[in-house]
Amino acid sequence: MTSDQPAAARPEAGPRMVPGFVGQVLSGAALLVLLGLHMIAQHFVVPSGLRDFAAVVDWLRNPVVIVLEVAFLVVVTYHALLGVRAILFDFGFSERTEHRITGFLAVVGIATVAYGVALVAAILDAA
Amino acid sequence: MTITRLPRQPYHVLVVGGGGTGGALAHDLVLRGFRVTLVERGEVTSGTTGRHHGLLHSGARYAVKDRESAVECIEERRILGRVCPGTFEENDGLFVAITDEDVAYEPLFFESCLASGIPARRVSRAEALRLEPNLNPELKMAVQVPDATMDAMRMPLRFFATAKAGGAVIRPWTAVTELLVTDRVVGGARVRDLANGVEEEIRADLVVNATGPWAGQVAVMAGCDVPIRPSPGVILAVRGRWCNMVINHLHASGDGDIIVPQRGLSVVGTSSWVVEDPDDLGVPEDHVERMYVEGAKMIPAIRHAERRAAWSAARPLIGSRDADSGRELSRTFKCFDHRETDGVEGFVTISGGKGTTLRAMAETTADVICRKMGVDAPCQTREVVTLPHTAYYAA
Amino acid sequence: MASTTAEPRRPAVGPARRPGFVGWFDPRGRRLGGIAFLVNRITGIGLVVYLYLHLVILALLAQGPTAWDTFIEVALSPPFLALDVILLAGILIHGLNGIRVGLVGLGLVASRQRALFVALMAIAALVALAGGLRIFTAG
Amino acid sequence: MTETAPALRTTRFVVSRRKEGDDPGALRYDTYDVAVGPRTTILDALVAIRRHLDPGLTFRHSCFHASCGTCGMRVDGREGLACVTPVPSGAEVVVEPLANLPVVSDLVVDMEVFYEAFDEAGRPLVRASESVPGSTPAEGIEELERYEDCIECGICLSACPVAGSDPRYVGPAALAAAWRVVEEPRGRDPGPVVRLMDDEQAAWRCHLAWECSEACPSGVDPATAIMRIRRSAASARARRLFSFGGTR
Repeated sequence: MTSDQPAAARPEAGPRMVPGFVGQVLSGAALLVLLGLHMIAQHFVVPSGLRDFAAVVDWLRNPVVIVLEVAFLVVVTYHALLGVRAILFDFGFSERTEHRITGFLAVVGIATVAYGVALVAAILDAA
Repeated sequence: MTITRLPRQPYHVLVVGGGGTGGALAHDLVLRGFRVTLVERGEVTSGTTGRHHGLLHSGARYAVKDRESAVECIEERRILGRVCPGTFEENDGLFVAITDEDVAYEPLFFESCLASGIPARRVSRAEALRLEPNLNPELKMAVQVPDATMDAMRMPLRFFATAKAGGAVIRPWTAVTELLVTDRVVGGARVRDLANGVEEEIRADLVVNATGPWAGQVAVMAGCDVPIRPSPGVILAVRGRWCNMVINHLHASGDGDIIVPQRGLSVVGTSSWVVEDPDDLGVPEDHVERMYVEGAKMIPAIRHAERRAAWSAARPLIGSRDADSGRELSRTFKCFDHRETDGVEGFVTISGGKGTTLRAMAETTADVICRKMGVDAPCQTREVVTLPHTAYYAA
Repeated sequence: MASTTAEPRRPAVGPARRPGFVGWFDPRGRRLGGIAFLVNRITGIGLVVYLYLHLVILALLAQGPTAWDTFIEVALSPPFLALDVILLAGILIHGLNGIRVGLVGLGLVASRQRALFVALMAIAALVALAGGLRIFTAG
Repeated sequence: MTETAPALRTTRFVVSRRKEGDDPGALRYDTYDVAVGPRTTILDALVAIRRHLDPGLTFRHSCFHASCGTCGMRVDGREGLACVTPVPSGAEVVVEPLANLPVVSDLVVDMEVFYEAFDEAGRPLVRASESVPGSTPAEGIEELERYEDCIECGICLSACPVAGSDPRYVGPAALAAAWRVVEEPRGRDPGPVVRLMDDEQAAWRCHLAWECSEACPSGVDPATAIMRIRRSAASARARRLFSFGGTR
């Protein structure tokens, strides 16, 4: 969005970005489901909540669980970093700095997901 | 409408007082080519102008006793409607006759309206109640006139905005500490910028005293005398819009005989007394109570409506110092050239009048100024459409 | 009437809020919705920090059974469980308030935000209490 | 004429005296002891201070009845119109200028930013009157009246935590005015106004703190208006999304 220009000079609506807020609400809604599944799957199925190594690895061999966990990681990272972005943007940085922040957070997000996927592989490998 | 570009005048006029009159005068003088500076000790319209009850007069209120004011009002009401589009609620006014005495007064009132050029229409009791269901059901009859509701601050702000855009320097928070008088000639003023405490002299070819009820105090600074009687009135605002038209009590004028709807409020006014000092008016509670009682005669629900605010405003009435209530004084205005009244050159006072006649007051004053300066520039404020009030602050 | 000019000092409420972080973090003069906004941000920041802590700790899994099972023992100690309760409360507050923000913020429920907030926070409190009890008793 | 109220008490006013160009965090307060009665408002007290104690104290005021919106300020940290805010019962009261607008002097703020946003939204409308023959009042005038009630005081902007963080946000009053244009366009096409407000720095910047609606002294509800702009904008987006190749 080119908000540096006076409003009247802003271009008429072409294809517009989805506002961060909508992304936040949609990912938040998805999280309500995914976090629920994650909590149930990882912590509530056994009485103690947390599980020993063997149980975790056993659980992770189920491909459905892997898909769910990776999906959860993607959405939670997106939601978290979008939130961080919203907070940072409230500092009123310049447009240019804001673009940089967005770029930086995108890199962080991709790295986070990559780390998660690598971790799953490493865990299965270690077992 | 085309604005005629008048030649720039070499004269600088200092207007003291940022009320409606000062704003309209700055606007008028700028259009006539003068260089204008206006100083006001507070925010613009913070004196009498802003405390106005918000009625754009049709003039009907003055038709019987003060024909001059009535004619001024109806003419100005039409002009302001043109030059301040979108500023007024075109809601009309209703004069309601409640007692037999009021009914007996009605023919004189109605004929006087017509004679003053105010289009009045007789309205039956049934129709009045249909137009305004909250009216006192005891009412006998009513007369509809072209009153309107205005915003006591935003209407004058349009004149300030337009003057500013035309190059006038508007300086709020600037108090005049003394007038610069040499050999009975006023050549400017010494002012203090209240925001930073800096004092300076503003030189001018002419100083206009447009300070409303304070005009007497300012005139004294130049050794002049202005017969001003500050006459305060109490006004009450209650929550709720109890009428859509301006409701007036059809009788010879008295306390609490008008209800002006303003957005979500109903404004009941006013009382009248006279004071020496227009600061420190106070709000006598018995006057507030009278507004409730008198207002309820027209709209009974007013009696128990929630009080939002009550305040006092000082009218600048011109007249003898013997006046004791202010009601007997005319609502018309007067421009004093102090060369004629006090033998002081370079100093003019405009006072009296009312919100509705601010433009006319400015025109008269600017005419006097042009005559004094030997400038031949016609008034254009009857036609030039003013900028929206937002332009004053939006720069 | 008398006047005194006092030493400059900080009154109860202080100067206008500063821009940026300090500004919105300042709870003075805030009403219910403003508190909701503040709480949502604080829990949000907390959850981001937790997310990355969680991911780092999970790396222990890649080091094999010993490292992980040692950690699990620590994690089941009462102080650690107390942190879990705080985490649960944070998730509930942020998640349930998020429902309010989503519904109201898209204009689906335009004006019932106050009632929604109170109701959802009541639910959050109840669930956090029940969850807290379960965390401690199930261990 | 004097106050008729007999029971006067003394309240200490702690008044912000920051000037243009001072550090926004600067703590500069003067104190004044004022005799107040049960009906005394903050504005009455400030007028008395200026009259009797300190002619140099600057503040904005005009109408004295919550109609002009000039005397918005913060009293003990909460925004309000000085003219209808009674002096609190405590021994001391702190009076400060509105937040999120540049201070000119003492309690005076510069309203330029506020009015510029307002102009963007489309000018506020004056109420149409229904009782005059020939006028055409809008459907549901009671609902619409809320937005006409805006007195442009800037209190919503001062109360808004987002405006506090980022001056680029157009702010609650302008958004409410924009929605007002949509609700009663009076022959204008409201589309451009919605598109203008469907922006990261406009309707979507709001974080739902609802402080604007809570603080409004005139019963306008900007927050709900903002949510209605969002709904309108979101459904327009959704329609575009689900009508591939259709005309926009």
